[in-house]
Amino acid sequence: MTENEIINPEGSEKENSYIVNIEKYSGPLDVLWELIKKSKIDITEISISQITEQYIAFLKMMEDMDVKVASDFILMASELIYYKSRALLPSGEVEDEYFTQPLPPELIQKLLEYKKYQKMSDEFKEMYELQNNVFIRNNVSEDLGEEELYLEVSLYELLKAFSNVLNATVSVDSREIVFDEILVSDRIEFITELLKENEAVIFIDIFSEKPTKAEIIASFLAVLEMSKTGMIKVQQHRVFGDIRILRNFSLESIDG
Amino acid sequence: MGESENNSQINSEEISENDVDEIVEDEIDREHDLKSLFEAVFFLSNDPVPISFFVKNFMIDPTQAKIIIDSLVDEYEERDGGIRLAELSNGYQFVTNARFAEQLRHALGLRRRESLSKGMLETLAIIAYKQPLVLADVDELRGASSRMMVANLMKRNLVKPVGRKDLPGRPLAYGTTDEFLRYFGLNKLSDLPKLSEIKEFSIESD
Amino acid sequence: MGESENNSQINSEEISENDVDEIVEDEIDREHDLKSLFEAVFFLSNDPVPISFFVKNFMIDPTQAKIIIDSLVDEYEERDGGIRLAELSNGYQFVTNARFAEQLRHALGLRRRESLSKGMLETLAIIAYKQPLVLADVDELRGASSRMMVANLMKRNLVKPVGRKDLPGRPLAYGTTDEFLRYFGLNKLSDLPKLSEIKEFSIESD
Repeated sequence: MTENEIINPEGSEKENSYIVNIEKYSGPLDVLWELIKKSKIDITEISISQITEQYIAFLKMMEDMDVKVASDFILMASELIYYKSRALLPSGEVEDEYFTQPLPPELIQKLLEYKKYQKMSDEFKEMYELQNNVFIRNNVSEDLGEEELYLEVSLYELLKAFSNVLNATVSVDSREIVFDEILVSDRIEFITELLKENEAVIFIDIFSEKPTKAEIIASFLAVLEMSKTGMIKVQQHRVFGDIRILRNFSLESIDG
Repeated sequence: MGESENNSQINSEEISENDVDEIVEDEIDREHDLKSLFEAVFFLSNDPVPISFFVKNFMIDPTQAKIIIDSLVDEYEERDGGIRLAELSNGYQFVTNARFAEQLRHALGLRRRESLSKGMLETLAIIAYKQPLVLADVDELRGASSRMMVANLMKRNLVKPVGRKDLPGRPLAYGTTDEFLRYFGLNKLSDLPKLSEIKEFSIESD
Repeated sequence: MGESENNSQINSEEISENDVDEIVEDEIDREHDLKSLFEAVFFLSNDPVPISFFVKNFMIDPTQAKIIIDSLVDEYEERDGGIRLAELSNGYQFVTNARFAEQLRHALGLRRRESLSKGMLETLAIIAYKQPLVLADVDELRGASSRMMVANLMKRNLVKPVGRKDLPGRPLAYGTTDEFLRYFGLNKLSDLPKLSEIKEFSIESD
């Protein structure tokens, strides 16, 4: 039944079930696997041409029915066409007219690997449903006579907590701080020295191997101070994300 | 003799001894099921559950409900374990055995201190990302007084004063400790997830 | 010399059978007490309690703690009542018997957890088995963008960032949460069902 729905676009009397169908699939690999299963042939025997045609027919059908298809599906279509065209290139060997090019090994590997997890997800579903039927006590805090409900904390939760309060952001001006001025000026001097030798330094390089807390904070403050006074420029790499400190003073003026 | 004759007459009227056994067994099963169901209800409830609750929800008459509850009370009483089903003014409720009060307070009190309250977590997050900052800044961001939170966090050695701000009264500024990094498995402060990374996922504060 | 020898003789004679009985009884009492105390702890805790909790708080060695917990588990299992002591998410926790799910849901107005979509389950399975891994790895395995899936799983507190990978851009790596273990009735990650290889050259018609 589902077989016809997918492979035979003309089976148009069941329009609603088509729409249900696309929702049923979690992605292009899922659809591919389903198509292969429908052909009832060994995965190594199905031809790339056949599967590509079926897949494109599937997309076409979705399009005809005004079903919005995610770009991943289109991407897979082009991947299949690529495999197909590669398979059709004359390889120099004697070609049998009736020989059908099998699926490329990399696609088979991908499908088998995917299937492994898909199978597991069925098992997960059962485990989840089973656990959905047991309930745990939810002690209210008064029972224990203490102030608040407590949470186990992960780093992620810490960040979440921060992003929650940040909605009402009032920026705190860190430059107001007068923290151990000697240390900060030390750090400024150190960074200046570094920048005399290099036009730019990576942010983490301004710390020693095992920086003390005081050093970390002082270094931060030094960088802030230096960028305020225009001695340096601070940049963040768009891709790699690391922060660079660029020299923004002329060497002569410092030396003189 | 007459009696046994009577019996056989009844038997012949289709109620076999086997049937009787089965009926009795069914009845016992049903009672066991109800008792278990009641137990689960008491377990999940944070308040005393009145008999009327069972009458209303499980189509049972009050006398029968009372019998079942009594048998549960007795069972836990005889076991003399960690929990008892206590009769309180407005119903029945599972409570812990009073003789463990001291040990429980001690043990669970310790356990709670191991993790952080929501308020402490918020405060800690603000300090971690905005450090160094003064108490007033934390208060402003949280919209609540944070003195106690900061004091607790200091007791836990997660934050500490790192200097003073050049503001009236030269208030202390706070930052995170090495212990903080350890607690969250960070090598350095810059390893903290960036806000932009989380924003990508548009986390709702639910 | 002679006197002290006498003394020791007298001493050994003085350990009567009664005394031995008493010592054994004391031991039994102590075990019963610990079992009861553990039970009370499980009852009061909202989360699975690990063995280490008992070791730390009640000065007991892990093996003994495990024996006591096992006997509690067995006792509730045999009773087959309304509650069971389940091995969950790195510890043990009282849960209600699954067979009363419908009745409890109805009577107490408990809501069913929203079910997970096919894509979410797939994504979760991949993360569970391959953690820690970055978003791109999930995409690769699924052959589809998984950003939304991961975002939804994070909202449900089933996965979370667990660190960064040493790759360009230091992308976040994801793993499963304790909540995941609990929602799937697992004690630890190694309890996950074994990832079975799909037979290379055939397709089961499932």
